[in-house]
Parts: sequence; C-alpha cells; structure tokens
Amino acid sequence: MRYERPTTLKAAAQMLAKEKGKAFILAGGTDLLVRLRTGFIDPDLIIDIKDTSGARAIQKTATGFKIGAAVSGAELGENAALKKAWPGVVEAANLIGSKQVQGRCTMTGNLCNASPAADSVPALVAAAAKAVVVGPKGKRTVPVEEIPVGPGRTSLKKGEIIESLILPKRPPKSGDAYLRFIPRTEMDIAVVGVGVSLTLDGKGVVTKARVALGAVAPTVVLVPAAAKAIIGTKLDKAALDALAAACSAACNPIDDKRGTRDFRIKVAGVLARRAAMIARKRAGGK
Amino acid sequence: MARVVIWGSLKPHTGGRSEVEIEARNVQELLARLGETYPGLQAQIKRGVSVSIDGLIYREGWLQPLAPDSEVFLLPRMQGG
Amino acid sequence: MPLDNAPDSKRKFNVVGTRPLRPDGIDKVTGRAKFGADASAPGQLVGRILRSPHAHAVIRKIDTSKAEKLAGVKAVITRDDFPDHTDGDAALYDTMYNIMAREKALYEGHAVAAVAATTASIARQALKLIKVDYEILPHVTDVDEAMKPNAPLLHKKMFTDGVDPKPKKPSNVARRFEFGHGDVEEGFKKADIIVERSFKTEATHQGYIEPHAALASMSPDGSADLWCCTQGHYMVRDVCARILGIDISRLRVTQSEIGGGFGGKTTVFIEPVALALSRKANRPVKVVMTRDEVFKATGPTSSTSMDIKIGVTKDGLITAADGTFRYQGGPFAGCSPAEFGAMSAFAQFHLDNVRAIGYDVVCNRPKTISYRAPGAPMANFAVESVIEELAHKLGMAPIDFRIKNAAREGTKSSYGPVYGPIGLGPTLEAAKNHPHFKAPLGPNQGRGMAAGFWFNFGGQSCVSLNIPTDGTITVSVGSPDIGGSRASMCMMVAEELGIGYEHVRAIIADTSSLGHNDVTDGSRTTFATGMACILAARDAIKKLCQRAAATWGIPEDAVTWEKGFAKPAGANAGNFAPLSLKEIAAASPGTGGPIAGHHEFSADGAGVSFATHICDVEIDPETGASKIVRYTVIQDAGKAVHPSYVEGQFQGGAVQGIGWALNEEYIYGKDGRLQNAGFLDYRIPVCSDLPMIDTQILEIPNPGHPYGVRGVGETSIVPPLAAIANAVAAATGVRFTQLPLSPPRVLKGIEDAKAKGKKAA
Amino acid sequence: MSGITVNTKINGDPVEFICDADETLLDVLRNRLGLTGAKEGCSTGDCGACSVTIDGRLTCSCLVLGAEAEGHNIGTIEGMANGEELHPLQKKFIEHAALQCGICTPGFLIAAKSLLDKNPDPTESEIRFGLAGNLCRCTGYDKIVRAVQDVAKGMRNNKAKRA
Repeated sequence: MRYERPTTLKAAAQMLAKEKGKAFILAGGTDLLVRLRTGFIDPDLIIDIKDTSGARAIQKTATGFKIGAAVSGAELGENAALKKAWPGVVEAANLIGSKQVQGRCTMTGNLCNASPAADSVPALVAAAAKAVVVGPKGKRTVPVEEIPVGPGRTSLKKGEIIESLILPKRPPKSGDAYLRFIPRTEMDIAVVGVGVSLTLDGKGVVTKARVALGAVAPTVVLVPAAAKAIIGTKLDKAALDALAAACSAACNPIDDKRGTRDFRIKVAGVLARRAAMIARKRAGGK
Repeated sequence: MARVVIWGSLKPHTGGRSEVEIEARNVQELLARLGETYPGLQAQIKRGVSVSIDGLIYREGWLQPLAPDSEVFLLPRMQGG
Repeated sequence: MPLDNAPDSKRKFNVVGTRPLRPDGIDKVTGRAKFGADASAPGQLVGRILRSPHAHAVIRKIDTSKAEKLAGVKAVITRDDFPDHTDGDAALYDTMYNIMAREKALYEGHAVAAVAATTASIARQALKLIKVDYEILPHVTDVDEAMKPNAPLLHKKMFTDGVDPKPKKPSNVARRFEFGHGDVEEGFKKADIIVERSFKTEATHQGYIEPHAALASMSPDGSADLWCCTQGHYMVRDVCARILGIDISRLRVTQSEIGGGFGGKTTVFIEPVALALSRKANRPVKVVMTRDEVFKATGPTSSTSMDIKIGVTKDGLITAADGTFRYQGGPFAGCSPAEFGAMSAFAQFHLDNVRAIGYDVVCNRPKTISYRAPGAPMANFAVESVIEELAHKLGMAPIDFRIKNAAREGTKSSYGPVYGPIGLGPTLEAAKNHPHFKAPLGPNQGRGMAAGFWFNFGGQSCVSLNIPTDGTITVSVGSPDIGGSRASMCMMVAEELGIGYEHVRAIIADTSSLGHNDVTDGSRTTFATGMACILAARDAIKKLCQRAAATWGIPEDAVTWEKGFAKPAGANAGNFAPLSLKEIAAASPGTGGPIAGHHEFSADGAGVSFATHICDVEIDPETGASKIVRYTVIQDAGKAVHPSYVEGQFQGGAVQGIGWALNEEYIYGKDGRLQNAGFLDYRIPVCSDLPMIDTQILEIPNPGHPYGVRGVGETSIVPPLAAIANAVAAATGVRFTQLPLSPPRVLKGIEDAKAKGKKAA
Repeated sequence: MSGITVNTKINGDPVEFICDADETLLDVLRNRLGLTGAKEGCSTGDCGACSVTIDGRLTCSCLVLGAEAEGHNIGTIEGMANGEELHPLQKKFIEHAALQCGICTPGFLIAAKSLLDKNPDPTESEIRFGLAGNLCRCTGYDKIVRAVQDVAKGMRNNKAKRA
C-alpha cells in the first residue's frame, strides 16, 4: 500500500485516474481506516487530500457556503455563521461519532461512503446542498442526493473526487433540523434519520419544504410527498399527521441488528413531526 | 454422624434419598465415604464440589472438621466473575 | 479454615474504612502502567490466529504448506501441535479443544491454526495462505432450539447427566440440576394467587476494554516465561503447563496490569497458543486479540430461557416458588452457570416450598466463562419480575411484599444451607427509607426495584511480607489487582501493624516467587487474600515481638504489640521503653536477620451478600427509548475496607447490569455468525446514557473474617436487570419478559398493548 | 513496502520516524516509539482508549495513519504531567477513585483535558456527552464525572483568585 498527499485536487484526481489497483481518498479517515483495519478493503493507494487547497476551508459566498471536502465536523460546529444559517446541517454533521471522531470526520466523506444511515446526508439533502465534483473531464455540480446510488456505491466515475459541498443562501424565515434515532445517546449508527428544511411566509404558513430520510432505504431518500403534506399548512396536527404518514410510506427498510422494519417505519414518522416543529421554530414560527 | 444433603438431581445416585448420614471426621473423609457408599456420586465429586457445613460455604477445605451433628450440603463447585 | 476470631464489632479502625490514594494511581494516570499488550521482548514475533468462519464444521484437513514457505513466517501451528496430555481430565480437554479446534470447529471464531511471523502484515498474509477443508454441518445457537429432539447435535456422546433413568438418546442437554426443599405442589395448593411466566435473555459479554494479550517465550527444553493479562496467573500457569505437557515449575507467569476482566479472564484463550508458537519458532511471540476476536472467541455469558411460577396467599406470604432455568454455555458441557442461576434465583426469600431446575445446554457459540455473579442476574430478572407482578396483584407495595418474605438469619436458603447473619433485611429497609424511594416521578417515568444475592467464596491465597531495615513494609500477593485491591491489601497490613498506610507497598508477585493463589474472582480477593495479609502481618508481629523480647531478655509471651510498638506486658510492664517497628527493623541484622511475615491457606467462611437496587426510568412512548433518570444501589459490604472502591464496585456492577437490561446482546444471523462483534453494535453504556449512580454501603459484619469483610464485586450486577424491567413496566404498563429492552421491543410492546386495549374497548 | 519518513512533534519534542503506509498513528506510537500510554481497545474508533490530540484537537489515534502526522503536533498521555507535577485531572482521577483497572484512564484524561480546554465550566450533561467517546467498563462513569467536575471547579476558583 502506498500513501500520497498531493497539494492540488487536480493532482489527486490524476493519481486516482491513473491508479491500476484499488485507490481510496482519505479526508477524515474515520470510515476508511476502520474498513482498512478490519480487512474490509485492501487498498493499493491512499490519497490524502487534506493538503489540497481549499480542502479545509469554509467560505461564505454570495450564494451561500462552500465547504471544503476535508473540513471536520468539529470545524463545522465552530463556524458561527454556518451554524446560524444551517443549524440542522451542522447538528447532523456533529452527530457523527464521538468528539474524537468529530475532530476528523467530514460531511463529504459521510456522503461518499454512501451509507443509507449517514447522519449528515438527510440534512444536506433537505437543505438542497450540491456537491462540486472534480474529475478528468473537469468540474461538475450535482445535487447531493444523486451521489449515493446504493449502500457503499456512488455515482462518481473513476478519477472523480468531491471538492466541496455547496449550501445555498438561507432564505428569510427558514429553518432546518435533523433528528435521528439511536439506541444509546451517542456512538451509534442512526436507526432512522430525518432532515427537514422549510420556509414560512409572514403568517406562518409553510411555503417551501424539503424532507429527507436516512436508514430506511438503500440510500438516503428525498420525500416530495412529505414536503407536499406540509406546504400550505401551519403545521397543525393534521399536517403533521400527513407528514408522518408520508414519511412512513416512503420507507422501505430492512430488519437488522440495529432495528426492525416496523420500528423504522413508525419512528420515521415520529421524528419527522419533531424535526418539522424544530425547523419551524428556527424559522421564527410560533 | 453428619447429615449430608445432596442436590435434587443427584438423588438417582443415592437410591432416591436427598439426605444421607455419613460417619466422618472431616470433609475429605466425608467425600471419600460418600463416593464409596454411592459410586454414582463419584463423577460429580471428581468434577468438583463445594460443601456448606452448618451454613458456611467451604470451596476447598478438605480437612475441615465435622461435628457429630453437622449438617452438610453438597454444592456444585463455586465459581465467580 | 475460617478464623475463630470473629470480628470485634466495637473495634475502632485507624486505616480500614478510610480512603487513601491507590499505590498504582500515578502509573495509571501517566500511561506508565504496563498492561498485557504493553510489553515486548528482544526478537519478538507477531502471532495471529486463523478462526473458523463456520458455526459448526468438521475440519477435514488443514494445509499450512504455503504459509510456512512465506518469507518472514517462523512457525505455523494447528491441532497437531497440541497432543493430548490431559489424562482424562474432561474440563482440561475442553479447554484445550477451545483454544485450538480438533475434529470440528464448534462455533464461528473457533481457532483452527496460528502463525508467528516477523511482522503483523506478514502474519496476516500467512493466515490467508492456510487452506482449511471444512465439511459444514447444521448448527444451532438458540437454547430452546438446541433442546428440541431434532436439533443438530454437537456431540454424539452427550447423554444428559442428572436424570433418572439415564437417557438412551444423545442430546444437547449436558446436565440437569435440581435444588430446593419442601413440596411445591402442596405449596401451590395453599396459594390464593399464582403467577406463571416465561422469560428469555440474550448472551452478553464482560466487555473489558483491554483485549487479551500474551507475550510468551519458550525454549525447546520446556522452560518458559509468559506475560499476560489475566485474573489468575497461577491458573494460567497450571493450565498451560498441562496442555503443553511441561512441568508446572518450568513455566513462570507474570501478570500484567489487567484492563478489566469481570470473569472473562478466568481461563486461557491465547496463552497456550502463544507458548506453542514460541516453542516452535524458538523466539518470543506476542499475541494480541482484536476486538472482533474478543467478541467471537472469548467467553461471553449464557443466553437463557426460563419459566417461573410463584404462589402467594391473600395476605402476601409466598407458599411455593418453582423455576426452570435453561442456559446455553457454548459447545462444551459444564460451562454454563445454570446451576448458579438455579441456586441463586430464590435465595432472597424465606420459602417453605421451593424448587429450581437448571439445564446446562450446548450450542454453536463461544464457550461461556464467568461473568460477574455468573448465572444470577438473568435468574433474578425472571424471579423479581414475577415478584413485582404478584405484589401488584395483591395490592401490596412491592417493597413490603419483599420485606415480608425476605430471607433472614436462620432461613433455610433455596439452595440448601441455613443463613447466618445476613444483610438482606437491612438493605430492603434502607431502600424503603431512602429519599429516592419517595421522590416524585415525572411524566412517562416509572420506578422499579429488585433485591439480589451472591454466594461469595474464599479459596487459596498466599502472602509474603518483608520488613526492610527502615521499618517499611513490602507485601507480595499473588492475586491480580483488578479494581484497586493493592490499596486494600496495604490498608489491612497497616491496620494490623499499627502503622501508616503510606509505609506499606503491595506488589503482585509472579508464579515463581510466591505460592499458589486462586483466580481473582467470586469477590474473593479482599476477603481471602486480605485475610492472608492480616495473618501474614500477625506472623510478622509475632516475630517482631520475639526480637523485642530477646532484646529485653524477657519471655516472648511477655511482649504485646500495640499501635506499631512492642511493649513489655504483665510483670515487666513499664520496665522497658516500648520499641517501635522502626527500631526493631533497624536492629534486625544483629538480632537474627531479616524479618518477614508469611501466610498461606485456603480461606473459607465467606459471607453471602445481598443488594437492593432502585431505578427510575423514563420511556419515550413514541420510540420506545429508555433513559435511566435515577439509580440507587444499597448493598451489604460486611466491612468496607476502602469505601471508594466498594462504591466503585457497586456502580460498575450496576452499570453493567443496565447495559445488559437495555441494549447489550449477542446477535446471531441465520448463518450462525455473530453480527455485532464490535463496540459499535455491541452497545455497552456510554457516559451520556447514565445518571450518577448513588450508593449506600451497609456494614453487617461477616463472622468469617476478622474485620467482617464480605465480597462486594459480584452482587451489584444481579438486581439491575429486574429493577429496570420493573421500572419499564411501571412506566409503560407493559410487562416485558425478554431482554434486552431495546427500543424496537419496547415500542412494539407499547403498540401491542394499545391495540389490545382498543380491541377490548 | 517502502517506509515513509515522517517528521512530527510529540508532546513538544521533535520526533522523526519511519512507518509503513498502512500503519496507524497508534501503531507508530506504541510499536515504534515505545509510547504505550495510548491503548488499543477496538481499533475502530469506538472506545477512545487511544485518544491523542493532533494540533490540539482530540482524535482517536487508531483512526489516523502514521504518515498523516507529518508536520503536526501530537499530544499523548505521556506529555500530560509537567515534570513531577501531575496535571490537576491526573491528581483528581486518583483522589476520586475515578479508575479501577486503569486501561481507559489515559484516553479519558486526554478527552477530559480537551473538554476543559474548550469549556472550563461544563454542566454534568456536557461532561457526559464530552466523554461519550470513551468507554469505561469498571466505574459506571460516576467517579470519572465527579473528578472532572472537581477539576473544573478548582480551575474556576484559581481563576477567580487570580482575578
């Protein structure tokens, strides 16, 4: 196994494209090293992108935020502007692993692992985040929900690397939230995760919404029906019931060591209600 | 004679009796005589037994003296964590 | 032998009962303390073990030729390197079979070969080059399934022991036990209310943070040194020597600091393998388990299936108690703690009619070994759940129901012997009077309680104590210190000698420098090895008095020892100035040479121990999540030598029980493979899951110990399972009979009850 | 496999080592540098026994490649005491009996120090969540939390005295 630490993402993409064996990108490494140590992967090349320019930067731009691929969870949590604009995304990223893991783990890595249970991904999807992908053919920007295509599989082509994630500018009277269910209070993988992002009008009626679910299907899923259930409402009981029902209906989970199918379906609805209420409060609703 | 009480599933080896009387000065003698009198008990004695004499548990203590009226319970050999 | 000098209840202690700093503290907070994996030897190789991926398979052939040829590989071993030296000792044979599979692999993770190589990555590569030809057999991992007549058989020659007549057909039921007295059928006839329930619990692991590690150095002539983390290095020595066919005295085992054991390090796993690799390679070999190996191939505790039936009169007296306890113990007979489950299940009650039947069952799972009060917590969960339900049916406060039926001095225990002075009643009364018991509960909260029992025992200990010329003391003990026992040993020696704690230092001696000591288990060390320390100190005092007598020219028996001084007594009192320990020690080279105290014995007279726990739990009714909001442990310690470490035992045991009750479980797939062999999905409690664990130490002296000490380590894990289940029942109105109380199970219970309620309405 | 030369600072001292690409920082500390204070409890980042700091930030050294340490400052338990003077956390852990077997203790101390460096006045809940990445199987965490609370109180009192 070889270890490389290029200083530009372009160089990294070239290394990745040229490698004949198995090559992996290392940013935070909190998943990669586990897979390496447990013999799940046997890489020929590890490309550490932490030294590439911009990889560790959070930039506030005219259109929102640009978050480098190697920005750690802890760094996200320490960025007051980002936390104010997208509290749901930051809290989701901050739920990944322990304080120790927070020092290293990245949202981009969380996305590229393509685990259906990745905590930050439902929040990113709800926030309509986009990924900037660099590859042999240049750059492209894709909605984050298009990156994972199945457990452990992504739509990235050989030689492609995610350079950064882009969060849009927060519209006024908007809020987002992420909730997950785990058996303990920390250190577990989400059994169900729900991200909700919404915008209110002056009267407190939801005008725009995005709802995404984690750990209930082979990939994180955006649930338009759930958004539809609350758009045009003041999140009264009927709307929340409809939201919960839409979320439960969108679930196609499995029974596994972390939870049962029935449990996931039921709890997805419960968490969606709770997350929607938090998002509403953050949006200034009463 | 010490009164020896055995646990239920050993009864088949003592002709169905849960209590037997054995003349013995100490635990070692008691176990030896028990084994002689009831050969079926030998396997369990070899596997390991603890005894309780008048309420106190002895895990080893072969030379522990027995009073003529001692009540002795045979117990599986104690383990702990 | 028990001491004839029962504790003097009026004795005033100077050191015992205080909270001095532990002697190994600085080493442990600076990273200097050497644990199992922290040692290395010149020229050391890395040892790794190949394990069966199958739950049950015949091992037809093992081809190691390719691995042996790999550059850097120095030894490859298989079953062929362990010829049978066990001489008909079935338990030892099973231990040998467990550390290296023979005809069959009996569970996923069973060792089938091992290599020693110059680097870890070469060792890993070498494992991949070993070809094992398996014939896969049907497997069984569930205890009830294993008992069915058509279950896959693990052993063709296993005929249930303890049934009459002896069965003609083999089965997976190794043994049947029966305990009790009176006539339960007659008892149930007198009952006004009977509750009968079945329960199941999953296997749990001790979950020590330190994986097993061993550094072995063995010469072709059969002499060897072994460094390892274990609860009993003498046990390791004896078992390894017998498996390897060498003289016990040729093997010296040094115990490292041990990173947790809880019963899980009371046998051998990698130690004989490391020695055999070292013998073959003729170089030191270090073997360290991965966490995955720890879960798959060490000794968790049993999963169980139990039936409980208890009857009471209208005024709340138990007339009969009956229980059946089916425990799987992995693939070998005699490993499950079924008998201790059956013996302890009803031990907290005064019963005229009681019967407890235990079944020891084999399964294709790792060989179970002790886990803190082995067998008792699950049985207690079942019994104390039924007790709570009965109290509700009677309309009686559960605490009063328990007090009314509590075992007391003179009670014939459910496992036979009559109790001497015991502390159950006082723990129940203390619980009733505890502020926790009266505190108001919030919404969705429920309170539960349970009382639990453990036997405790003594066993063999050997202690040496040396007095250098400055009058300080070094104590050599052979009991591994797993929770601060070096501090309590020093305290007891200081107490006897009448000197300050700071002048005594204890070390754990290796197997060649001190006589045999039993494994540190069963809450025996502070009791038994502590008593040996006291007696070694008394032996030294006798010698100190002899030296003083000789110095003064008076008879030995005219000298007494008081608060660190030899004093002339009787007719000579006042004739000579007292001699201090320091003065006698300083003079020792001229008065007869070094002064040492010694004691070796097999300690008996351990006192049984009881605890009552109170637990408040809050349930999220929409997700089934449980949160422990308040927890109190009340336990009889006999005498708390170092109260901080007694509290630590109470708290640690309670939290292990909390984990067992809520989230910990071995999860097997249909393929017989363990699905959660890591700390990610084997969910032991984390800091944020818990409240402070309040403790109350009661001191009802054990007559079998000079200070009244009882063991404290085990009992604290017994009541939590039931206390939490009872609290969850109180919070939800649903009685759960299966552990763990994981959120999916609790939510389903709540939903099912709701649906049933709707239907009924 | 060719070795990678890495220049780093450990507990303030410049250290140069050679490691293989697949070696973790924990492997390097323990097997190459003799710093065995960080323990390997799981090698998957679930137990925290291998906790160290990298440029002041808490991390599991089992989740870092040795090669990644190039140019960074590593803090380990061996650097926590100042000569003969134990860190207040080290003292209080001993005083409060916050360790039984002690295998998790180095990791807890590193994590607790990192917590108090950022938040000198944590609530009980903040301490509990701050230390949730460190498993302890002996103590039930009670005495660990109390030790950290006591240190935080002492640090605040000292600050108040100085002011």
